[in-house]
Amino acid sequence: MLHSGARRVRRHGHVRGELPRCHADPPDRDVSGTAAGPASGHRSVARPHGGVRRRPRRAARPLGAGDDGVSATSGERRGAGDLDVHVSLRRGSFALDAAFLALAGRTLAIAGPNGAGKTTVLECIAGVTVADTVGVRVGERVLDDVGTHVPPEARRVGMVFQEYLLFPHLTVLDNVAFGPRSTGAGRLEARERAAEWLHRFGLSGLSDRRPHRLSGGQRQRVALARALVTEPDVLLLDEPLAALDVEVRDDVRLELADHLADFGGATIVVTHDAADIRTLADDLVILERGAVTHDGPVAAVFDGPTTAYARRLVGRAGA
Amino acid sequence: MLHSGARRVRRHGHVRGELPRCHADPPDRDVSGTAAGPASGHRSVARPHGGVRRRPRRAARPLGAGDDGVSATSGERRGAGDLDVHVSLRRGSFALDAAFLALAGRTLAIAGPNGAGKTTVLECIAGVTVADTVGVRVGERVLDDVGTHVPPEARRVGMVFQEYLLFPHLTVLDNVAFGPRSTGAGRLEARERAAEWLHRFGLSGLSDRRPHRLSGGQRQRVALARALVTEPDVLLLDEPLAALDVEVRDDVRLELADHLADFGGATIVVTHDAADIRTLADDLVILERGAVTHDGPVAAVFDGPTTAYARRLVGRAGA
Amino acid sequence: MSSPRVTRWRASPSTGRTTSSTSTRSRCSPTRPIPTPRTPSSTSCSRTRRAASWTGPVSVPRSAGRRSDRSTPRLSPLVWIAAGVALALLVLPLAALAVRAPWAQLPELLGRSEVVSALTLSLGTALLSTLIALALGVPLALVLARSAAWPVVPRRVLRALVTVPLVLPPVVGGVALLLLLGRRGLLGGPLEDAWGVTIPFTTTAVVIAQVFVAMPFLVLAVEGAIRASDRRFEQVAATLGASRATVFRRVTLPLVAPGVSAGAVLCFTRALGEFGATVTFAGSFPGVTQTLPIATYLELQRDPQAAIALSLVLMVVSVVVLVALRDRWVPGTTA
Amino acid sequence: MSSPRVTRWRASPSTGRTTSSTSTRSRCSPTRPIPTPRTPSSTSCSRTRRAASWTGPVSVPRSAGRRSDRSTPRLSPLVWIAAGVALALLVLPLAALAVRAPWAQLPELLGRSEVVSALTLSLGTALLSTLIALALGVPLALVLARSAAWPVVPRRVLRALVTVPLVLPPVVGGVALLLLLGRRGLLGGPLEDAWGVTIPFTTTAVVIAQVFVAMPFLVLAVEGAIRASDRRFEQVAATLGASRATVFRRVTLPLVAPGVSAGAVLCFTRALGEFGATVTFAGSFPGVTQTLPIATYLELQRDPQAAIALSLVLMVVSVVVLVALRDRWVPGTTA
Amino acid sequence: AGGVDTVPGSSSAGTAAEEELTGQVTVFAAASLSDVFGTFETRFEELHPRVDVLVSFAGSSSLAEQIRQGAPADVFASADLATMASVEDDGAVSGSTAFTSNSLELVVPVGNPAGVTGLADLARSDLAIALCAEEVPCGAATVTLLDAVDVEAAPDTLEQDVTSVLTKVRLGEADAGLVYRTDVLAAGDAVEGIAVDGADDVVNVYPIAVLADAPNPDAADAFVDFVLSDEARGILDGAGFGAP
Ligand SMILES: Nc1ncnc2c1ncn2[C@@H]1O[C@H](COP(=O)(O)OP(=O)(O)OP(=O)(O)O)[C@@H](O)[C@H]1O
Ligand SMILES: Nc1ncnc2c1ncn2[C@@H]1O[C@H](COP(=O)(O)OP(=O)(O)OP(=O)(O)O)[C@@H](O)[C@H]1O
Ligand code: MOO
Ligand SMILES: [Mg+2]
Ligand SMILES: [Mg+2]
Repeated sequence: MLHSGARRVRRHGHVRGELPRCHADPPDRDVSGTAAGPASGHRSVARPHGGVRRRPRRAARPLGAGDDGVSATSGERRGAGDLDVHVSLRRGSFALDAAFLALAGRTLAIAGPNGAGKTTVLECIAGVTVADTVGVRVGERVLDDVGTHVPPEARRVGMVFQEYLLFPHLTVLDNVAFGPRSTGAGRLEARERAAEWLHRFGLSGLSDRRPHRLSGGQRQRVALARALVTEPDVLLLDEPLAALDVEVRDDVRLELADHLADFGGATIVVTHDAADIRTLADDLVILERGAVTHDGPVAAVFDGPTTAYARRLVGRAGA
Repeated sequence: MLHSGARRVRRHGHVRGELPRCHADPPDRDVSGTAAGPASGHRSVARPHGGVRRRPRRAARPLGAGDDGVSATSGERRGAGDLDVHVSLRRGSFALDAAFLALAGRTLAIAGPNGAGKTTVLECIAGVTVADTVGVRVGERVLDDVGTHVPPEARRVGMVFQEYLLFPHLTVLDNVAFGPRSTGAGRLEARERAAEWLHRFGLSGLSDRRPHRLSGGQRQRVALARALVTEPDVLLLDEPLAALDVEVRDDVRLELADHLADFGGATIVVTHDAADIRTLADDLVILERGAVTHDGPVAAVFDGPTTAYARRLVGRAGA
Repeated sequence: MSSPRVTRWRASPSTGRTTSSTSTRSRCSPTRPIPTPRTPSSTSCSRTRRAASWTGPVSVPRSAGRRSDRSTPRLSPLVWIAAGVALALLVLPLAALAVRAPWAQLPELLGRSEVVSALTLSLGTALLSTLIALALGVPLALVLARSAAWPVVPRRVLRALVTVPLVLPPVVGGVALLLLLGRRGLLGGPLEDAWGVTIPFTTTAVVIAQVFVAMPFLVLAVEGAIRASDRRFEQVAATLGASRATVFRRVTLPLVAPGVSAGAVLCFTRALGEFGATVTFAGSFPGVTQTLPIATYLELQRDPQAAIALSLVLMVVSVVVLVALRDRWVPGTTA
Repeated sequence: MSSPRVTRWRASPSTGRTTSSTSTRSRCSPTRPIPTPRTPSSTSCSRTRRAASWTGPVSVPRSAGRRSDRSTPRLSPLVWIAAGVALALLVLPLAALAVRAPWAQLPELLGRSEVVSALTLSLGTALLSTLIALALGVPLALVLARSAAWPVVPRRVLRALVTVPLVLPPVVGGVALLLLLGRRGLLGGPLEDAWGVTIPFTTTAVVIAQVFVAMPFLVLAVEGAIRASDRRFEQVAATLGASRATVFRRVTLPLVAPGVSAGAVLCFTRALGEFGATVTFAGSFPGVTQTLPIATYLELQRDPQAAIALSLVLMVVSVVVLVALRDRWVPGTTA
Repeated sequence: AGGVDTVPGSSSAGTAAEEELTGQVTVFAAASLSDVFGTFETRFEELHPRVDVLVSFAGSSSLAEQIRQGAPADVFASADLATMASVEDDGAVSGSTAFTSNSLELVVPVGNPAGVTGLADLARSDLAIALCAEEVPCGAATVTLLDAVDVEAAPDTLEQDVTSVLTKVRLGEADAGLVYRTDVLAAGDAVEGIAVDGADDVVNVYPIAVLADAPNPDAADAFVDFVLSDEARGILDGAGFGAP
């Protein structure tokens, strides 16, 4: 990594870059709150990458209970897939109180010290941690509020867990096919889709293995594939690249960036790696001791980090 | 990481650096095979760091069955703690055949793509994976050979597992105190030593927690503390910093380097991070598809990487 | 040092109101214009504004901490229905028994010395049997669970053999014990000749019969738990220098504690209710070998009402013992 | 591209022989001088040299692959001794029974139509009971295992209640069932009045009695397994969109398969050996309710040798059934 | 206890009616009767081919409890009067008939290793003695007998039924026991019986009755008649049962 890492990102910068990405889709969102085009389709066309494996994602899955299908009046779709989060809970001495917005079609990175609450926030969004003081919305769809709790299986929120949590009793292929199978796909179709993702992550040869016979990095990639194949509305990735080797990491990161470019929903990536943030994310939230200390576009943080942690993250501690 | 990462290492370079480390302990080893002083004591004095927490490690623990105690004729101790490894086994379609030497008092990094066999090698050294075709020696002590298999508990080989594997039924303190307790320390002494290590890694406040109530990075630090507190003859660290945040990572890396400087035995660190390699390691083995493709001092690899992976690792892929 | 930044962002909605599509800053900022102020939509990036649109989660009540820690149980209605039927099947007959029981007779019954001695004997032998079964059965379960490396046939046969005492009608089990340990038994004969020891008709025989009948329950339950547990923790313990005994005591056992606890409960209750093998192998003499189930059975012939009352005593005692002991056996796993 | 580097290092021992302490390169290189060539010390960094000093691990034999996959069982001698004693206690009585059994009588016995019908009835009802117990008991186990959120008292009492049928002398259990489901029972009365259905003395009654007596074993074993299992896998499954039923079927159950298997074996064998409750609640009509244990009991009055032979039949049949079924139930966990 | 009609053949069953007997007769019989009632079943079905006899054997008290709980039985044959009386008290039976009796005999293992000669040996504390428990019919008879001959027995175990006592003696665990003569006969060569004085004065009477709610009263009456017939008497005699 290190100076080498810098090179790599610069290389990526040539290929897909951060700035072009931020500028790349001007027509929707910002014109006004009411005049955006069909959100994902429009945006993904505008993205520089992802041409090869692009799929008609949104057409296949209506967005929310309230507004299914792409309506003719495109103005209706404004903010439909945006993820609005307010988490505020206590775990023993640890208090978490964070609120932020993750825009549809964009990737939000969450960084922060160990134990800051990043995983907890994701688990609240995924619905596996429940508290009355959690509010989660995707567009108009309320997933969590006082008295409301949509169970995880009905959220269409995909998550890659920090410890992977691959099903130990299923093969790699069946692990990845689990999501499609659960959401109604036939066995054959599910396996096909799973095989495709395994192929993308260079895991084709391992389809028939049980997870305990995989290496750490292989496991992590399977976990990633398992979450991506379900094509959720919101994607939560908890340190999805931490165990990957330098080569694979670059490849998977590209593959992921490619996929996220196509992806119409909101994505949150928790990472400790500045390269990940630069390559994958549009926006960055820094969480420290349960509170948001920074929230804004990635470039802004890298331009002017304000907290000690942020300075450390962007590498200006010594400067 | 990235350009920032490079800065960080350079900063570390000021503090402890790679070159000074390599030059720092000239008197022993190299003079001749027969004229080294009492290995660890001599060397650790010569090291620039670790003065604060240094402990009379070797004096407390005789090295091996063959040569216990520090003999008056210091020449006897030559190579006593060196770890000599030859692993050669098959796991389905994966074939591993690697041999290398990790010198006592030095840190060897193992890097390589996912699934190259790094974890497998460490598990063979720790004795939790058994095969007739594995040979492991620490000095004169044969741990593994044809017909010989010293069980893990008698090896005095400490290991940090890639998945941490903290005991779920014990508190953080008891997890760390487990090793000392098992090797004969009283409950109080064991807890004291455990508390000391928890303190070093900034985990004092979490002593009474069970592991499932920790964040990922906290877990990893506990796993590290648990392995270090046992003061083994050989230390194996499987991606020990992967889950740590940027700040803690630097701190723990320093703490670890500090400890390793004191440590008289051989240390092996598996990592995908070039910063880890530069900060922690003296020597580097690159393992690819089960074979050693590179073995030499760290500086040599960074000066002239020969394989595609090595170039990727040191960041010259684009150059 | 972090608060200024937060404050800055809190104040940002106004800057976010720009409609210029060329402003990179607003493009990348998560703040966006608010079209209709009172619609509870998620278009506002302002924390305060958003907090207001959420009815609940604004402050952190102290009491919420404990509740937030656990996730929903989320069992499907079908599970609840099946569980309800199962519970009804197990509990309603007992309720019927309790309804028809001669509660008035209870004090008199409990005052009888034979009843008291039978109860004492039952509890004592059942506890002893459970301890012995734990000491012997847990190792056996461990061996069975770790027999994966053995050839298939002996492994399966061994496992099946352990379950055989479960299938035998208890009386036949008692006969089998007599054939082995009785005065003319395969082992009992030499035993008496050599040391003059006879086992039948003693309290020892009661315990042996109970262990024979009840231990398989413990073994199978513990074996299942061990096979389901993760062996890697034992490897970690070994790398930390723990001897085999230490690994077993401090890692293997605690990790399968729920299984061991379940097995011990099965074993204890089965021993407490044991009748056929005991009466056949040990006989039934008040104070020595006549346990409460035997006394109950005998009473059933004379005074069924009294027998029902005795069973209730057995039930209540076992419930009390289980409620009192269980959570102590397994400190960590039951909350 | 990697081989040159390796070759370079392979050739390095000669460069490593330098005694100069100022050479940084040799300092940092893992090669060091070799003082006495034939000493099998580890001072040589040459791979070839080292390989020669190791007697074995030079090439990778094809057969080593499978062996290398597993780690040593490593059970302490104490464990083996205890397991041996436990096994002796369980198996030797059976051996004694087998030694004394009238094997010559077996063919004649197995030819008798009552024996055949009793055996068929026993196997059929025990299997059916096990299936019912699985369908009802596993959900109950799930509810009990997930009751951590409940108040302490109801939770403990509920758990203890489930174990009560284990403690009841089976005959009393049969009486309890009669009191509930008999024609004059709490539920049986209304049932007969309304639909003309009577349960006692039918094969249905046999199954009910067996479920009542055997299901608690299954519930406790499965509950132990569920409590020991990791709930997070279920959360993952939910985030992947799996419904509660799917999570249960494809995640929860497979993960606790060893426990369920153990519980089912316990349940099946207990049902197969059930006698007291069945004879009381269902009677003993040949072909309808007279199971093999009841036939054995009756034979014990008439011809004890024949009874022992019958028990052996029961034993052998159950061993065969278990050996045949077990590994099929749990495809993944038993090798 | 209820009145016991000791006059055999008092039931009125015309030969014409017997021809028309059909259906199923459910008989609850004490376990100690399993041998003879098995034979009865076969014989009765030969006499009445359109009748199906179902016999359920269990301990008398277990059967009595089943009857009290409304078991759909036609005939109940108990091993003692007290059990029958408890059923009569409940109204399930109105009047029963004694059809046979049984008396006790000393039983010792083959070869009589302890040299037992009479009831007085039951007082020897160096012997292992197995007796029936007082609560069960054979135990009640035992107490009466020992009282009558004034022997203070020193039992090592008080068994729940005759079979258990017999099992212990047969296997040599007990040096002596008191069981029914019929059981000694049935055990054949496996044990040795020793007839004792005064045993014939302490008999255990077996009553039989048609249940008040009998689903098939006609056939039930016919079965009871058969049990009280001379043919049945012969079968009972052959098994060692005594006169009622
Ligand atoms: N069940 C629990 N009870 C009490 N405290 C908990 C519990 N689970 C987590 N915590 C604490 O909550 C805090 C937040 O944990 P979380 O896992 O969200 O951190 P994180 O930001 O993901 O850290 P990391 O980078 O190490 O993964 C930590 O300090 C942790 O110790
Ligand atoms: N039990 C097993 N059976 C068969 N193959 C296995 C088994 N365990 C591991 N493997 C394979 O062996 C190879 C080496 O695995 P290992 O865990 O040593 O890799 P690693 O170098 O540690 O990788 P990572 O960087 O991902 O942790 C991998 O390709 C893996 O799939
Ligand atoms: O009815 Mo019994 O079997 O003689 O007690
Ligand atoms: Mg985390
Ligand atoms: Mg690894």
